[in-house]
Amino acid sequence: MSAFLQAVGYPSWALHALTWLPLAGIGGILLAPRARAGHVAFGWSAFLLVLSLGLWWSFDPAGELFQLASRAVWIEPWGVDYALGIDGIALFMVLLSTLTMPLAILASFRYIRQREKSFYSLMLLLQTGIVGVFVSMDLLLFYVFFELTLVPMYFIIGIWGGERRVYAAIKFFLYTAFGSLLMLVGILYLYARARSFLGAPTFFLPELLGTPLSLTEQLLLFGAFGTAFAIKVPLFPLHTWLPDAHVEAPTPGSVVLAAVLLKIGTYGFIRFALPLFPDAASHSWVTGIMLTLGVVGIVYAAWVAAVQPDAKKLVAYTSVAHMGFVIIGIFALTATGLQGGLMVMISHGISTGALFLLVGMLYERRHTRTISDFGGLARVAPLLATAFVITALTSIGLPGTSGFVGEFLALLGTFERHPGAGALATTGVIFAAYYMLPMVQRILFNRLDDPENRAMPDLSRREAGILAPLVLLMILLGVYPGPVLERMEPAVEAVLEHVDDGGSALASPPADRALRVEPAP
Amino acid sequence: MTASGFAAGPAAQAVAPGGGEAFEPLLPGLILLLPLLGFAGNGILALAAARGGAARLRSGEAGAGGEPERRLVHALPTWLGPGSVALAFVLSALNFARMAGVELHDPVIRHYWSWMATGPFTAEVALQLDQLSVIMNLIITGVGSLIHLFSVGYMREDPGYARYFCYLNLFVFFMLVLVMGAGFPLMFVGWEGVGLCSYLLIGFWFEDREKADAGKKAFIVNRIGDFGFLLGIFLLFRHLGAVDYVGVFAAAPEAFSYGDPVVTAVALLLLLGAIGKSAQVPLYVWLPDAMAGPTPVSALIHAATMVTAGVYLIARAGVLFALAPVGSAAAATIGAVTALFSATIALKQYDIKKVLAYSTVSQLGFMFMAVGAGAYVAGIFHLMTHAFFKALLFLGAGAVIHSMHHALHATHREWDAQDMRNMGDLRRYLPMTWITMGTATLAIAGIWPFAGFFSKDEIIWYTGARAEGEFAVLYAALWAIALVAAVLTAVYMTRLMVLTFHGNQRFGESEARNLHEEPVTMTVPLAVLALLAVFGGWINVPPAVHDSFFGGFGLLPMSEWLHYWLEPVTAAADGIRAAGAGPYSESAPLGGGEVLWAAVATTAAAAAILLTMRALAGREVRPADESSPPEGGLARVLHDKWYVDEAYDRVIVRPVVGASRFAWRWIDQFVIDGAVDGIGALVRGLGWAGSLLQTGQVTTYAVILALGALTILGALIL
Amino acid sequence: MLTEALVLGALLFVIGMLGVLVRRNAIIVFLSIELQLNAVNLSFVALSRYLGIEGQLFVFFIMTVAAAEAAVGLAIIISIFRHYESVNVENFSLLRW
Amino acid sequence: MTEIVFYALAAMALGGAIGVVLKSNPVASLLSMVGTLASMAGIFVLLEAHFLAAIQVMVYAGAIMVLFLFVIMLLNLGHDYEPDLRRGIGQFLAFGVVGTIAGLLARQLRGAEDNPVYQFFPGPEGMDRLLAEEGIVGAIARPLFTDYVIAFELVGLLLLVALVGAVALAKRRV
Repeated sequence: MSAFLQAVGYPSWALHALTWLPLAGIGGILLAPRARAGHVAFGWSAFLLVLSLGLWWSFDPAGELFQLASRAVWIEPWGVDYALGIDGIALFMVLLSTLTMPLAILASFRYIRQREKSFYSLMLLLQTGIVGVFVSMDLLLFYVFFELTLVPMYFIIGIWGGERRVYAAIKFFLYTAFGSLLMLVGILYLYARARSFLGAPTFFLPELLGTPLSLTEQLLLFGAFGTAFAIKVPLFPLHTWLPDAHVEAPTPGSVVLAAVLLKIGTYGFIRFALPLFPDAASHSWVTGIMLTLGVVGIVYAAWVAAVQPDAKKLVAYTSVAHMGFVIIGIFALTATGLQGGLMVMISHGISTGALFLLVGMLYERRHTRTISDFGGLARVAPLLATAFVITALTSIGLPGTSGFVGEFLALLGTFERHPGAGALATTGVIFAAYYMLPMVQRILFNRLDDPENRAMPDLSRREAGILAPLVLLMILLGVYPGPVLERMEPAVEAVLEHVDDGGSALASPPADRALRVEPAP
Repeated sequence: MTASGFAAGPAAQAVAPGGGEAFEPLLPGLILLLPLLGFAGNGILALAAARGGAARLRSGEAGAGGEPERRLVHALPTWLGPGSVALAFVLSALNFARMAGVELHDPVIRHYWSWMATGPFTAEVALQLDQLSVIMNLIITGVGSLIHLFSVGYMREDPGYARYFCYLNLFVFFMLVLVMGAGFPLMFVGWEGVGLCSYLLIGFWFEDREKADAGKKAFIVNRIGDFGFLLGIFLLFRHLGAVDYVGVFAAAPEAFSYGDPVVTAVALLLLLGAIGKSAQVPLYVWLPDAMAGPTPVSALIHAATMVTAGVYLIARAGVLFALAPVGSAAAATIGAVTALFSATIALKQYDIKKVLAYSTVSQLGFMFMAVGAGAYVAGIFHLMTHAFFKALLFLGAGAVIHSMHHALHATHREWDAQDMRNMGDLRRYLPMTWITMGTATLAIAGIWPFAGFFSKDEIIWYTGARAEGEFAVLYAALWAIALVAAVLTAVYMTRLMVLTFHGNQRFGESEARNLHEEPVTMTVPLAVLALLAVFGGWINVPPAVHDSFFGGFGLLPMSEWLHYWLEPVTAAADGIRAAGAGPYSESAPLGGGEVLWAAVATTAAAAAILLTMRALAGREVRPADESSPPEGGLARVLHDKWYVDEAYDRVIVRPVVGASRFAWRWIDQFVIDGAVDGIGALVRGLGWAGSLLQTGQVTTYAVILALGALTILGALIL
Repeated sequence: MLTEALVLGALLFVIGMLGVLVRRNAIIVFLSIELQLNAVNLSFVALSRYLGIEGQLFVFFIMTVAAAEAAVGLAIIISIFRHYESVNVENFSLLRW
Repeated sequence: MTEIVFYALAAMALGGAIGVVLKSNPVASLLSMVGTLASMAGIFVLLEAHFLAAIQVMVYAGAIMVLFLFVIMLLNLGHDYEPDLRRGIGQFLAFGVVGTIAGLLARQLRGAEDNPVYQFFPGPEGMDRLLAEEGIVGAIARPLFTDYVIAFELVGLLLLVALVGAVALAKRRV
């Protein structure tokens, strides 16, 4: 397989294609008849998924840290590069995005009944933005893509959303924009410092890594970057945009938001905030605050989730809890914790995406998301119930599902260094059952007494086709996560190594031995 | 489990010392795979059946209908469900025979694949075959097969027949993972997996809200225990860098001194896990509710196997508990308290399954006492005999309920088929059930020569034998509690038998005509288990007892076999305990040897049985709808289960729910969102203030412009 | 004479500004603006004595712009007058939202 | 002599300007404005800007002011004698601001000729030479049609657009 990929030159064009080809699909959508817009979009994104699968083989787990890398000048006088590349972390984020997108599009066929062309165009635009975020190796390029993801999502929520869509869309936009502007300031400051240090302007991440910064500067810059990412994650107490955005967004919007967009925040921490400001990241204040917020988020969000009357809002709050696990895994600054955090990211993408899909399917059938309107669905919709139960169990981290692998490793890694935080976070295991099982019971179990529920159809073939790959992945990653962990490990080690010797990194600019990139071909 | 995955690691080749032949496990993976395949097959059938049912439901056909399909969906699970477990039993037995044929000191480990490996942490998917896991395998698959067989009859009429076997097979799979996994993480997989199956099976009739609630409660309470288990694993890894049994047990004695606080913490955390799974005080509350599931499920999961996982955990981690005397003492104390506490509740319950449930909790308490006293073999021994007689009791109760249900159903009487006040004199209608349950009652009461006599006696003895050295007073008190609890066991079991099978007949003649003995698929398991309940105890008789009257003065085929069999597993823990806490004393706290106290215990139990029969014999019992709960006093408190559920609801559940609501309404919506929206409002307010300047009058703008010009000019010039 | 011319220009400018600020008649306001433009023209011309011919060129351009502005502005005033029957700027408050 | 003429013209211009602001009759204001423009044309002559002086009279005082006059008459505002000076705090503020600006400007403009920056420019002598060489019109026309031809064309376009715009705006809706 990898020989074949090599023969067609896959490594040299794959990332560019995955980033920009979604835009080509927009052309197709605009040309297609209105009723076919969804099919075109699905076909195109499915094609991109197939295309992205090649990354799995062309990424050599034992090879260079950043692979499939390329670098070209974009804006010369400012030192902005068009630099793409993936490591073991970005690899899975890209795959998660390309997997989520066709499923989300497939799930919108029944839901989106107006302005289809605009909707699917925005979805593909979103895909460009997301993939771009994960493959960018230039800070400014990253920022551009980071902002690019914001716009389509804003419109998706604002146009196709529920009743309070405008409020939710604006809240989402302002929250995120506030953070990203702080980050922009941080980027420019870092750029100025790097420029005076290197004598040449650059936004290229590996070159910026060696910039010497005082601890105060690092803490401030970390604060700027961290706020942007923490909002995106979202980290307690910056999370309140999420429930609103999720509840109002159309199903595909929620799916993409939960499965991929939230990951940008945690990915940003790992890719930028940690390596760029190692002393700040390992500063006891920072880790203390982040661990505290993560733990509080886990418990708090679980509690709040448990009393939600709206199923979608409940799932939204569980996202906050899950991302809390990611945060503590990251800021434990252990290999186990970081890999666990990454596994939680992947698993959360799959399971929460699936939960949103399921809630969306329920909504399409009954036009309500209020949990108490359902009951006894396991009798009329056994397939849906099975998928729901498996997904819910993955979400609460039952062993044998991907959720467990992530949570276990994240908690273990946290406990290794911070037993107190680890122990408190582990209570999340209890509270996960506390929020998820009542919902499962009240939707699927109990008496089937509502005639409308009695007439509810089971999963259609299309819906089963959407859920099947996700359910399979949940089990597969739970039983055999080895290949994923193995590919992540070098990248994780590199990040940690960089954080650990933050002091010595100052002495060896600009090319860092840990994050090194092949020169552009 | 791919072919390449079967490559055995170096540790797998355990060569018996002295060049003896090595133990070569026979397809251990297949033991697990068989129930898993059964699960998959039954799962597909269950989904097909459920979809058919759903389609009929939607189209409005309330009736059963679709007979041919029904038959197919029935026939396959009947073979697939019990068959897969029976085959697994055969394989386990073959492995047992192989192991028995060689001298094996070190566990044999089969590595399949690396499950989680990050940085310094590795968790392998590997199976450990040693004496303990093999004997647990035999119990699980053996009792499991019988209960599967029983279920064929019991669940025949249920529309969810295939789903039932699907869950049950999955349970057996996870239970086997639990006992065969070669490390704590894999045990945790089984641990939570069986919890899941328990959840699904308790809520099997999920349309009944109470049953679904019971399943949920079981899962959540279990998760509290799992929290402790997880932290125990984390702590082990933090200090030992290993989580597989071989690594942990090799490193622990070196890393921890006797009584080291870390190992004490580990032991207490693992104990928390065990408490949750094995329904000990204070986390026992889920088990009585778990009786909402089908009765064979109660027999298999909530009596014979899953709930004993806690005992297995402590026995397995014996090295750690031996290093932590406080942890052991805590386990023993909790066990004793539980044994007595739930026995008192069982005295006043009328639901036949509730009595058995509290009895199970109580017996599990005995097992905890055993492993807490360091008598791991005694704990496993009681686990095994308990699996026999308690499974038998539950299946018997199932047969009773099944018959009563049919009888009441046939006469359309709205009575509770599980309430013993509605039964009475059933021995005339269900003789086979009566005999087998009677056997089990004698066994659980500890009457010689039934299995329970030997296992319970050993527990009481070892608890008493710890009443020297560390925690002497504590163990002496526990010993006394154990004796009392043993007597109470005899009392409540006799009460159950009398209310159910003897006394006046409370149901009418029309019901009586509809009562018949169960089909052979249900009676055969009863008979087999009855035999085991009689003779199962003979495999572990201490020499002193063996040579006394109780062993027929050495003539009966009794031996100390189990003790020797498990010795390779428990030797390390025993050694540590002996070195730290000293050897067991030779006499009970009040003096006297093992034989004497065995005689005392069995005599007391027999006396309790006779006295209880006597006390209940003349009493006229009224049916449930004509009787009221006890007026007050201790009887009322026991009937209402010491109000523990109510207290938990008041102290834990409601505050948590209240706090959740507070967090949502006040913190989330008011404080945080209020701040966010407040910032928005502030900006809007500033904008409004600014808009006051905007009069719409061109002149005003011109004045402002002029002022601006003036400002700039002034700045430039001055 | 440069100083005198510039001072004159400044005075004319502020008088024009005064007109803009104190008159209500839109046409007079407009006329005052023309006055201000002329004041600036005067400064340009005066300075072009010293700084070169470009000053005068600029005045030329200003005049054309003023002519265009007068044409369009007066047209606007006419259409406003048709609507409001008034050229009093205090009556125009469409700029207020 | 030049000074006397300049001060006379300046006085006329100022008087006209004050008239523009203070006359309540628009027609009177307009005529004052014409006077101011004419005086300024005179000052342009004194400043050796003959071409602009001519343009000032023809285009400004002639064409544009006539346009204003037409509009005033078209709207029949000529009889509007009521004073429309703004009263109260607005007026006070306006006079204050304007006065301050005037003061500031006057203070700044003292001794403008002595600014050393002029040594880098042609100066009056250079300008006289240029005018002598190129002629009054030529001095302006040459740069206008060479260096600034694009601006010139654009201004032409602007006039065209203004023309069309004025017609479109003022035309009665049919």
